[in-house]
Order: sequence, then C-alpha cells, then structure tokens
Amino acid sequence: MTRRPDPWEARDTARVAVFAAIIVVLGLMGPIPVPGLVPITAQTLGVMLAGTVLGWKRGAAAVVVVLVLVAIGLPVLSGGRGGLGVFLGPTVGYLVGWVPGVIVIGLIAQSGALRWWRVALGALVGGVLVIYAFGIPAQAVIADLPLGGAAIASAAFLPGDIIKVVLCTILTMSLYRAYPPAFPARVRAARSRRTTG
Amino acid sequence: MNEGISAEGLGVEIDGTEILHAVTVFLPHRRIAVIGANGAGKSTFARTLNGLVRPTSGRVTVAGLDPAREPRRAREAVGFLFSSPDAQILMPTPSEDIALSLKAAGIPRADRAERAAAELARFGLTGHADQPAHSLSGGQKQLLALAAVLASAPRVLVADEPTTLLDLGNARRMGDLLLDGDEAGPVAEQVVIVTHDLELAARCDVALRFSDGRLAEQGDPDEVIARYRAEFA
Amino acid sequence: MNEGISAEGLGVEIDGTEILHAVTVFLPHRRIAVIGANGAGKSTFARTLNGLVRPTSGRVTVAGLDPAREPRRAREAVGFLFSSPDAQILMPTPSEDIALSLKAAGIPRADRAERAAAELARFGLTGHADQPAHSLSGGQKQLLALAAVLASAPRVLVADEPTTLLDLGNARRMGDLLLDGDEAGPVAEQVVIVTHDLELAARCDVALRFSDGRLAEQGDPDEVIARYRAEFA
Amino acid sequence: MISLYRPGTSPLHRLPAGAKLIGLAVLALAASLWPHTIWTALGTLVAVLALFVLGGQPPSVFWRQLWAAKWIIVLLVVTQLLFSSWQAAITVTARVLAVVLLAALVTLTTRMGDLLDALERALGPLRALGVEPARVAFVLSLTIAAIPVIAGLARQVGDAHRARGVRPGPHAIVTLLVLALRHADDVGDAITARAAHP
Ligand SMILES: Nc1ncnc2c1ncn2[C@@H]1O[C@H](COP(=O)(O)OP(=O)(O)OP(=O)(O)O)[C@@H](O)[C@H]1O
Ligand SMILES: Nc1ncnc2c1ncn2[C@@H]1O[C@H](COP(=O)(O)OP(=O)(O)OP(=O)(O)O)[C@@H](O)[C@H]1O
Ligand SMILES: O=C(O)CCCC[C@@H]1SC[C@@H]2NC(=O)N[C@@H]21
Ligand SMILES: [Mg+2]
Ligand SMILES: [Mg+2]
Repeated sequence: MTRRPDPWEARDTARVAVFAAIIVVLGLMGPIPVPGLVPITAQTLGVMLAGTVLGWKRGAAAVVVVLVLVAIGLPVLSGGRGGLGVFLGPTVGYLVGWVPGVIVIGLIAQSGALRWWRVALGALVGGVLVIYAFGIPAQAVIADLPLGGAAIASAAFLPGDIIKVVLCTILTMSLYRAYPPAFPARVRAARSRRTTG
Repeated sequence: MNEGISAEGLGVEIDGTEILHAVTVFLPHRRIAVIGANGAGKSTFARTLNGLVRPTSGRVTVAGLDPAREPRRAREAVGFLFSSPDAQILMPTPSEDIALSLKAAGIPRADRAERAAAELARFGLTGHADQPAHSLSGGQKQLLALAAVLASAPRVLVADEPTTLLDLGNARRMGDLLLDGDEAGPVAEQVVIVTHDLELAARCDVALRFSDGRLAEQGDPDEVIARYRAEFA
Repeated sequence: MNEGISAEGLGVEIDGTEILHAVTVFLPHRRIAVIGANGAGKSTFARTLNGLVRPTSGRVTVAGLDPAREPRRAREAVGFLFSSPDAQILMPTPSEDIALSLKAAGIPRADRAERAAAELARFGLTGHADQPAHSLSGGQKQLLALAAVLASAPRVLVADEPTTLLDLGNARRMGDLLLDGDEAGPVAEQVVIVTHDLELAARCDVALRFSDGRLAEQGDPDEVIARYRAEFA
Repeated sequence: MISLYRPGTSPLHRLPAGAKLIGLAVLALAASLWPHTIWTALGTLVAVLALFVLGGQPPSVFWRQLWAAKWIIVLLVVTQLLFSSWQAAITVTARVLAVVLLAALVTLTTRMGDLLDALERALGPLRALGVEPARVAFVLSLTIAAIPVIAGLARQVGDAHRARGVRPGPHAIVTLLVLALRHADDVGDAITARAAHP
C-alpha cells in the first residue's frame, strides 16, 4: 500500500489535543514528594510518551499546546500551577526544553522499527539531556548561579528522570503489544518487516 | 451458605450532593436486577458493594463482609464487571490479563499459566490468548473482562450494564452466563446486574428500581418493570 | 425531492480484509434501520454514507451526492451522530459546540450566538448553555450531540447506536426525535439508524440486516427483526 | 478546567491584554537586569505587592501565589546558600519572586479569551511558516474539552484495577493510553463528520 507522506488530518489534530490532555492529567496525579524537596511528577513521563508514541511532529505539537494552556492561565502543570509566572521562574528552561526534548525523543525513538533500545535512548537523550541542556543554563541565569552550581542543583531531578526513562520504555513497548494502532503506520510497517521478514 | 446482600440506611454524598439516600434492603436472592433512570444512583449503589464507593451514612454488607471496613477482602469476594470492556483490560494480551487476576488472588506463579489457559478455554478465547487484547471484537473483549473477573472465583458478581453494545447473540450469551452459568456451574453465588436492558432484568429473581438516589421499589421483576415502563408510555 | 440512498456493489477492504462485500440497495424510505451482529459491517456501511470510510469497490450515493468524490459537500448534506457523546462534543461548553457547527456550515459570526441559543432551546438545554459540557448528564450530552449535528441542517441524518446507555425515558425521547421529529418538523429528510435496540428498529419504515459484511436481508422491519430474533432463540 | 483568572473591575483588569503583556516584559527585564542590593530587591517585591492591591487582589491571593511558589523559594534559597551567601539568597529570591508574582498578576487580571486573542495576533507572522491561528485556537479548545474526558478515563482505569484487587501502578498508564487514543480517533471522526476542521 502506498501512503502520501504524512498528511495532517483531523485525526492528527485530535491525537495532539488528547495527548496534551494526557500530559495534563498525569500532572493532576500530583507531585510525588521525595526526600530532598523536589516535586517529581508524572508530567515529564507524559512528555516522553508523547515523543515515543506520537513521533516528533505531533508530540511537539502536543507539548506546545500544554505550554500555551499554561501561558493563558490554566492550572495544567503539576500541583495545579499555571499562568505566566511559570515562564519567568527558574524552571522555565526545563519547561521550554520540553519542546526540543520531545522532538529529539520522537526522532530517535521512531527512527526505525520500534525497539526498546531506541525508545530508551530517545527518552534519555531527548527527555533528560536535551531538557537539562535548556533547563540548567536558564536556571543559572535566573537564579544567579554558576553553571556548575545549577547543574548540581538539577541532579536532584536525575533519579526521578532515570526512573521515568525506564518506565517510558516499558510502557511504550507494552502499548505496542496491547494496541499497535497507537503508533504511526510507518513505525508499524518497519516493525512488522523486521519481525516477520 | 449465602449471607445475602443487605443495606441499612445506606447513603452516599459526594461533594455535598446526596447521590444515594437511605437505602435499606435485604437481598438473599441469587439473581438481582437493578434498573432506573440515568443518574438515579444505580452504579453508585453497585459500587458500594465492593467498596469502590464508601457509604457516607448507614452500611452495607455483602457475603458477610463490610466493604467499607474490609475493602481488600470484599474485593476478593465481590467481582465487578464494568460496561466498557476496554477500561478493564489491564494487560497487553488476554493470557497476561487473566494471569494478573490470578496473581491478585494469590495463585502461585507456577500454576498461573495453566489456570489462565483453562479460564480462556471456558470462554472460547483459546485461539486469542496471545494476540493484542485490544484487537479482539467487542463481544470477545466483554467475555475476556468476565473471564478476568471470574478467574479469582468471587462469591458475588456485580455487573454494571454488561450487555451494552453487544448484539443479540452476544447479549444472550453474556446474559445466559451471568444468570445461568455454564457447564462449570453458576458464575457466582449471587449476581447483581445493573442494566437498561429490561429483557435481561426480567430474567432475574428480584428487581430493584432506583429513582433520584432512592430505592423506589423492589419485588418481582415483571411487576417492577411493568410499572417502570408504564411511566414512560 | 428525496433522491434516496443507493449503493451499487459497494465494497470496503481495510488492510487486506474485506469488511463490506457487494452491497447493492436502493432506499427511498424516510426511516431506515440497520441491524445485525457485532462486526457485521453496520458501522462501516453507515460511515460510507458521509465519506468517513471510502468504498474500495462499487459506489454509494446519498442525497444525490457521491461521498467518495465530494466528501465536503456530502458531509454538509449528511449529518452523523456517533454512539459516544463524549467524543462528539468538541468544545468546552454547549454554546461553543453548537457555534462550531454553525461556523462549519458557513453561518456568519454575527448570527451564530442567536442561532446557537435557538438550537439549544429546541433541545431544552438553554439553562446549560455555558456550563462545562462534561458536567452534563449522559442524556443531555446525547441531546447536545444531536443538536450540534442538526445545527447545520443536514438533509440526511445517520445515527450509529444513538440510544446506548440511555434510560427508557431518554431513549424514548431520542427515538421520538429521530423518527418523528418535534414541533420544528422532522430532523432530516432521511434518517438512518444503526442499532441493537430492536424496539427502536421496529419503528422504522425499512430494516436492513447485515451479516458477515454482506447485506443479508432488507424489508419490513417487523419481519426482518423476527427472523433475526429467531436465529438466536 | 477553570482558569486562574479572577474577575474584577480594577484598573489592571481594564487594561488591554497586549499592553499588560508588553508591560510585563519590560518590567520583568528591568527588574532582572537591575544590579540589585538586598534593599532594592525587597523594594521591588513590595512594589509588586502594591500592584496586587491596585489589581484589586486581597492579601489572601498574594499569599496563595507565594505558597504556589514554595518550591521556587526553596530551590533558590538552598542553591544560593550552597553556592553564595545569605545576602545573595535574599536578594536573588526576592528578585525572582517579584518577577514571578508580577507575571501571575497578569494572569489573575486577564481573561483567558483576551490572552488567546493577544496570542493569535502575536502568532500572525508565523502564518508564513504554516501556523494557522484558527487551527491553534481550535486545538486549544479541543484540549480543554478533552481534559475532563481523559481524567474520567483515568478514573475508570483506576477503578478497574481496584475492583480486581490490583494496585494501579505505572502500568495502568498503558490502559489509559489505549482508551485515550481510541477516544482521539473517535474525536477525529467527529471532527471530520462535522466538517469542523479549520
Ligand atoms: N464521583 C462523582 N462525583 C459527583 N457526582 C457523581 C459522582 N458519581 C456519580 N455522580 C452523580 O450521581 C448521580 C448518580 O450517578 P450514577 O452513576 O449512580 O447513576 P446511574 O443510575 O448509574 O445512571 P446511568 O443509568 O446513567 O448509568 C448522577 O447525577 C451523577 O452525576
Ligand atoms: N479501521 C478498521 N481496520 C480494521 N478493521 C476494521 C476497521 N473498522 C472495522 N473493522 C472490522 O470490520 C468489521 C466490521 O466492523 P463494523 O464496526 O462495521 O461492525 P458493526 O456491525 O458496526 O459491529 P458493532 O455492532 O459491534 O458495532 C469488524 O470485524 C471490525 O473489526
Ligand atoms: O514547573 C513545572 O511544573 C515544570 C518544570 C519542569 C520540571 C523539570 S523537567 C526535567 C526535570 N524533571 C522533573 O521531574 N522535573 C524537572
Ligand atoms: Mg450507571
Ligand atoms: Mg458498530
């Protein structure tokens, strides 16, 4: 079967909106207070899943939608936070980094047949390294810290984020087994070629 | 012996609105139908039976247990079948899904695969044991959901609109299973069926009709249903 | 005049499996019921009528249009009511949702608020115009979904299991609206109802029964339904 | 989903959204670039407090905003104490808080619709890149309508786990994703059927 290259249809708009809603709902589950004072939320797990499931383009759109909802004053971030204040606080870099982050996740995870190591690599590079690459410098500037200091401070997120990378990998591969249509046709085709052929 | 289901002044209030009001009833019957208008409180009543919803006044007992006090034990004794099968499929494949129930029921790991296979065979799902669960047809998914609930051998089974979206054949099959069981016997000691399908309700031993959060009537299904129908004639 | 619905050798194949096979039928009737087993192809047939599914062989015409060739115009002429209202309510509030349909129908912005209010009034939803749509009851949501579809005044209305999960009163009300219309007249020139509710199907002018992707039978609803029931007796 | 906007008639409420956004940008930049001492930083914070009063916001609202920023405060104070001095901790925390609270004040006094309109205007130039403002507005509304539906699905999945005596762990997210993606396909069909896709 031949497919036109990636047409944007009503279904894509619907998936973007629904995935943005998933990211919001995962945030409503509330921050898990961890010793060390850092609120770790399932929201970044949602961001990672947006990349691995929707791919880079739709995933990025879903994350941008969440950020716009934050900006227009909806309490859609974990713990019911929202509004323009978030964009002027010390964590703005992480938040903005979600966008390039999800793009990198999608590009890596869906660069070929769906494999656990592609998913894990994408989530690690896009969901941790890229997001931190935006988050740490912004934190350093806004909180008036040396770059190294901001990096050390961000280490508090690291254990949680590694757990999320692992979860994202397990959940993505489970989702593929439970419901292959979740993934774009291109990914499914690549996978069945590899597994049957 | 069957201790029956009993409620005494059972009330549920959520966010300041009273959803269920002073329900008192004793149900030793084997097959119980719950009918009534949308929003009447049927599902809320059903959910108190396994502790998914906690009474804010009065109490309810099922199979000799108080679900509000002992939710864990009540959930072992009371199986619950929801109307949407998709929400109930918790694992990627049918056999894993059944195994999950067996695990929750404390069946040792070594025995689970065999028991799961037997359970799937009982519902004619053997050929689908390892395919993506969500690729099953609507009727097969509903059967899988029932198999998963029955895998832990509950004493009481509560089903909330179990035949929604099923065709005549599947609805009949599901109804027969719930009401009469199969070669392996009845599915549980007591079965509570919440439904808008009045033909299904008519096949029970007793019918409760809810209205505006109250138990409006209980008795012989044919009579309760006839009066309910008459209201909308 | 009513050009009717006609299909000629209509077939649908998805991913190599034939879901609909050589359906040929002419339906000038005002009220058309579609019944049959789960997976028989009823929804697929209904979806070809407004171009949601494209035939892979043969053709279908509705209201003088070929939905495969002119999907935009066909969607203006053919309204579609889905069984789950949650998926059809696209905007946060009822008035915004109706306004969306009016916008799609090309009604100028200035007139939309007034038209939306009138449409909501027709279905008794005036008091709920600006409350969050998700807080409506199941019956109200289904009415809102119907209002949104009818806002663009389609000539043909296709409803896929419109009374699922509705109670007797709401189901009756929805059935009356679809089949007999209200003071404002019938809801559309032709109404196609896909349903497992055989009482609803019996009230139509003609019934089609699908089986295994084929049109198994068409004719007087009472006879078609009686034979369908007999198969499962 | 209820917006954080608090209705009112204060001068800040009446100011056009665009003006408030530009004002916020200028003030935030100025407050951030100013070489602060403890006293100018605290002074800035007090000035923002005064703006809250001008915006008709009772003290309780101000405290609630502070409380919402508790993690920021902890983060700033701890890192400054670790890497700098207690004076710097006060200065930096007060300065950042002032800017964050100022932005929150814009949110509190500006209707969601007005912010959206301002956003649509700002997005105008992006049209060249294929960003359709009407499409953006549509997907935002669609998301706001979808949030309670997805929350309802999450509740269903949680109930289904509990009913089977299984604790809803992270794995429940798979079931939630399946339900949500199916819902998305239904929504997509409804959009198509209603010819509502902008
Ligand atoms: N968690 C909740 N929070 C607030 N209101 C609720 C909640 N659960 C149920 N309700 C309300 O309580 C009433 C009874 O709901 P319930 O689901 O028990 O009705 P029902 O009889 O099962 O209706 P249906 O036939 O539509 O399934 C409804 O008005 C519903 O909106
Ligand atoms: N997009 C699709 N891809 C693959 N198979 C499909 C698709 N849509 C439908 N099918 C299959 O086609 C068959 C007919 O489906 P359809 O939804 O038309 O049945 P139906 O008669 O409406 O059944 P029900 O009463 O359960 O709604 C089913 O076996 C279904 O699994
Ligand atoms: O303000 C927010 O809620 C979002 C800020 C971003 C949180 C970042 S993203 C990477 C890191 N991992 C977490 O769990 N939180 C931070
Ligand atoms: Mg119910
Ligand atoms: Mg169907």
